[in-house]
Amino acid sequence: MKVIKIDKNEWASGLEKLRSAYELIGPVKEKFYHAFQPLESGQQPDMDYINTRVSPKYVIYPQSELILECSLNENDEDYKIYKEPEKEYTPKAILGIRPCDADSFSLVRRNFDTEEYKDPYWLRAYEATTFVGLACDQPCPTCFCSSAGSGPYSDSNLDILLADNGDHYLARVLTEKGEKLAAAAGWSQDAGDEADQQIDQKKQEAESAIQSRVNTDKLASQSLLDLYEATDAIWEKEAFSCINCGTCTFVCPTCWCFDVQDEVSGKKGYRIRNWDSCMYPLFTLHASGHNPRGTKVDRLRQRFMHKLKYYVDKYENGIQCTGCGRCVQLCPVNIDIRRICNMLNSYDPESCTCEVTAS
Amino acid sequence: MKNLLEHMGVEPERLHFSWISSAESTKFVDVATKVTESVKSLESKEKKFVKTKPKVA
Amino acid sequence: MKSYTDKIKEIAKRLLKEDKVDMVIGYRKGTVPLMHQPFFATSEGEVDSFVWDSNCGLNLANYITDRKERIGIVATGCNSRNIAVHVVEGKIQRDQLYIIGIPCQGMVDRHKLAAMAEGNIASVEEDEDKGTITISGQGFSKSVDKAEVLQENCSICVHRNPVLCDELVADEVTEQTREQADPYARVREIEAMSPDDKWAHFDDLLSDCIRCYACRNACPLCYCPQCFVDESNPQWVGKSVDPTDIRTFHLLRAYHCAGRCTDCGACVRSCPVGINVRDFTKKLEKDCLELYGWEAGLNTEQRPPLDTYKPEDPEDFIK
Amino acid sequence: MVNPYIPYPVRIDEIKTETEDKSLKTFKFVFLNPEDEEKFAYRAGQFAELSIPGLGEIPIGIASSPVEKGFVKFTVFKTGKVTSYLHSMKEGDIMGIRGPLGNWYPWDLLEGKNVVIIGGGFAFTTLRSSIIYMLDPENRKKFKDIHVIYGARSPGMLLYKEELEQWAARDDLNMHITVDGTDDPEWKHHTGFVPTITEQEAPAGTEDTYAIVCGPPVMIKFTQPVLDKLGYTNDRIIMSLENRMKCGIGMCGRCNIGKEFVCKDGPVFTLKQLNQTPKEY
Repeated sequence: MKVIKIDKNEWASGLEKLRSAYELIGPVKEKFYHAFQPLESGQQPDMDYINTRVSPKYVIYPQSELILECSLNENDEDYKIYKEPEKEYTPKAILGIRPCDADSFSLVRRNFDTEEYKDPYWLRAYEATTFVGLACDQPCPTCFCSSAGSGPYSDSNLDILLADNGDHYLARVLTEKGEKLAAAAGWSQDAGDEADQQIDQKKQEAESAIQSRVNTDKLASQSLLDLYEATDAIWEKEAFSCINCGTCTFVCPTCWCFDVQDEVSGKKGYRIRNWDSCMYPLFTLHASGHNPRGTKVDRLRQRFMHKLKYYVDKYENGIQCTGCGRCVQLCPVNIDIRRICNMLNSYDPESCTCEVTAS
Repeated sequence: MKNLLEHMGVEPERLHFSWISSAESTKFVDVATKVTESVKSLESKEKKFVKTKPKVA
Repeated sequence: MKSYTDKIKEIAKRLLKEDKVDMVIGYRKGTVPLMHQPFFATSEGEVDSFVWDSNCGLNLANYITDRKERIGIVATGCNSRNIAVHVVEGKIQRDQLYIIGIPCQGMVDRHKLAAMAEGNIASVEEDEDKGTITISGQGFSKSVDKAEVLQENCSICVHRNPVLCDELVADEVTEQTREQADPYARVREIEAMSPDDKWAHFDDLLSDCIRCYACRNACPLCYCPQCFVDESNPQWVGKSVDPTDIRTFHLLRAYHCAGRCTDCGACVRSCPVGINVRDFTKKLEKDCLELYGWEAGLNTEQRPPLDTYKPEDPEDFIK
Repeated sequence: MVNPYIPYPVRIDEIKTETEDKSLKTFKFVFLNPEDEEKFAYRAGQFAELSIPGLGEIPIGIASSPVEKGFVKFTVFKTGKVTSYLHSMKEGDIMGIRGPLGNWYPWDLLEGKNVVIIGGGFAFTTLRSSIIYMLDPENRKKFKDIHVIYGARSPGMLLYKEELEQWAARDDLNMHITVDGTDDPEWKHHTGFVPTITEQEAPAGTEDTYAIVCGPPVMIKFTQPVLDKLGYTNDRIIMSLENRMKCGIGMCGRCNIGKEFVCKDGPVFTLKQLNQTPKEY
């Protein structure tokens, strides 16, 4: 791994060089907020952005994605035989992605890349993408990445980590993919011996700026059923304000649940997968009318138990959350995962009580 | 009904209401012809509320 | 708004103590700025969490649908109108409710303030005497007149005082007249556009929609056990983010709220991407006023115009 | 990379209406590409997604048995959008099946044991698959006593009636057929609910005896105390669950009970396992 120095004017010109080989995606300001968007020719990513509302997970995992198509024309030889649509997975680069958002892909990968089954759409898109991350020096008041297994300088799922250093970036080139992109952009200036230390120094400063945290140390040792059954102590009261919209799940970088829907247009059949949300009653409704998670208490419990307990037990690799804070900021009724995480972590089944933090 | 559709850019010519009995075949033809003509005569050629292949990734 | 908060607590404690209600629904302080949380208290101790200020924008009528308990509920003008709509539509009985009326001074717009901030908002202070809101965060602090950052529906509101209540927490506030407020200025702006410009306006409006249904679920009118977008047999609308399907959802949802919407603004407030959903509903509200002289939720007796038929209906095709 | 979402194309070879109310039909499918049949190697207890292009998919237990070659069979109850459409389809129509999915009854564990199969209503499909599998001449010797208790509302609602009679006539299988009630004077089997018949007919729950229970929730609810009384421990009661599913491969996230996915970690669980998960089914 090496550290290079990228002057900011060199950054801009380098991006133009990349365009022939990569589709560039970066943060741009929209009406009110920033969003990750494909960058038009000449358009620069706005690297001073406040974190985006919707996470960049859509780049790998679009909200609606065609997965199969078939002919519905009786005269065709392959009438009614579903096939994979032709898609090109041309190289993409996500520029300026936050380390927390990048880390989310490693968490989600555990779902889509298993021993038995591999999701080809997710994996191909993921493999075609180079992640150029921007270390986060100004955390939001709702950021709790450093206690959620990620961090403002976390580079575990990045190809390049950029640290803003005034008129230039210090860039850690972490993988082969990263080297390839840096070479294509013409970024090769050696950053000097001090650079690594400089980045570590900035990292420490950034970590100490994070005010908000969650306690997760006892989650793994808690009994799954005890937490599930803590209806009076936790779930009933916390679920009261929930309106069962899908905001938390749709803005979340680590929520991966989907629905599969068929549509017909003319003489073609399409099978499409759409993001779905465990907050919706329809998510689990049986055709018989029976619903195993029929109340909003059930559904809210599912979301938080999944992130903070089922995932923890299933993969033994921490919580299914990177601490980006989007759900905390955007929940229209202020349901706060930090508060619930701390409640679960501190739950005492003997007394049926838990510590309530104002976060 | 027409008002909000018109408000979001669907011309009133694109929406017709008629009472037609199942016995009134000529009236049905007349109305259908009238509707088609009134839509064709519109200045705007944009298709509105016409979904073809779903726009998905 | 300390006086309001104190009075709410006082009333709530009294109601619970005297066993007049089983629960009181209000707001507790949120864990993030600009966002208080709907909350219910069943004991006097819990009542101390209640708070009132300009960040209580979600409509509490949402939380009483089909409930069986005796409920004390905090209600502004629009919230009280939605409670009235609930009573008319049989979703709650009037005598189950003890309405704690709030003469409302408007809620601040979280999307506007976020756009004004030069960074993340860490805290929000309200100065009642000066009528200002101060937002601050790392490296910035900014004060603005509250009037400038009110939610649009609040700034044009002509029913700030509860239309239905058992007790007020303060003297009524002065209502604006419709002439002063000019509530339909934005509707007229759109009405003046050409059909294709209108079409483009709504295309643009909905371009960020992620179909999370926060607008629908935050709306006290959207209590159907199964929404038309969730039905599969027949399936009325596709479920992807296809623009036609998204527009169909918003259009039909607006129709379902016609003559029932009180312009409480919960849909806009809850939208995570800042879509002004009211561009749909406000037009229907205007039409109901102009065609039928109707405003929703002003009493608990009359049914809304679109679920009744009168021979003098102004639409000629149904005659 | 194998794409787990692509169904194998199949042709409907035969449709048989099973019950008097016509709500259940058995579909026999033949693979369009013979090599797909080999790829679709399954075990009794697994399920598959039946895929109707342009309409959707439904997860259905496989009713045919691995020892039956050349076709696969599914018995489908008409209830939702896809199953209703499927019921209107004809022999010769083309559709897809995707699978096999999920786990199966623990055949290795059951070798050398007594097996009691308890089924009710239309949940009998994967039990049929299991019975055919166990009765196969190659396999029958692997198991000790086999009991089957199967109930339906009325004689006309029993699935696989011809096979039931054949099984009842065999001496290497204890067949106990029951109906909730009937006015048929010719009815020669039991009358009564499945839990009652279980109490009367099922063998005692020894270390060597396993029960496979599959049926509507109310049957399971009342059968379980009977099995407890007969001495079946929770790890010897085997059940098959169903939940709403989409992907069938543990990715779409909806069918979980706690950290287990019914589609991938199930649908077969022991009661002992289920006691350690939330009851979200």
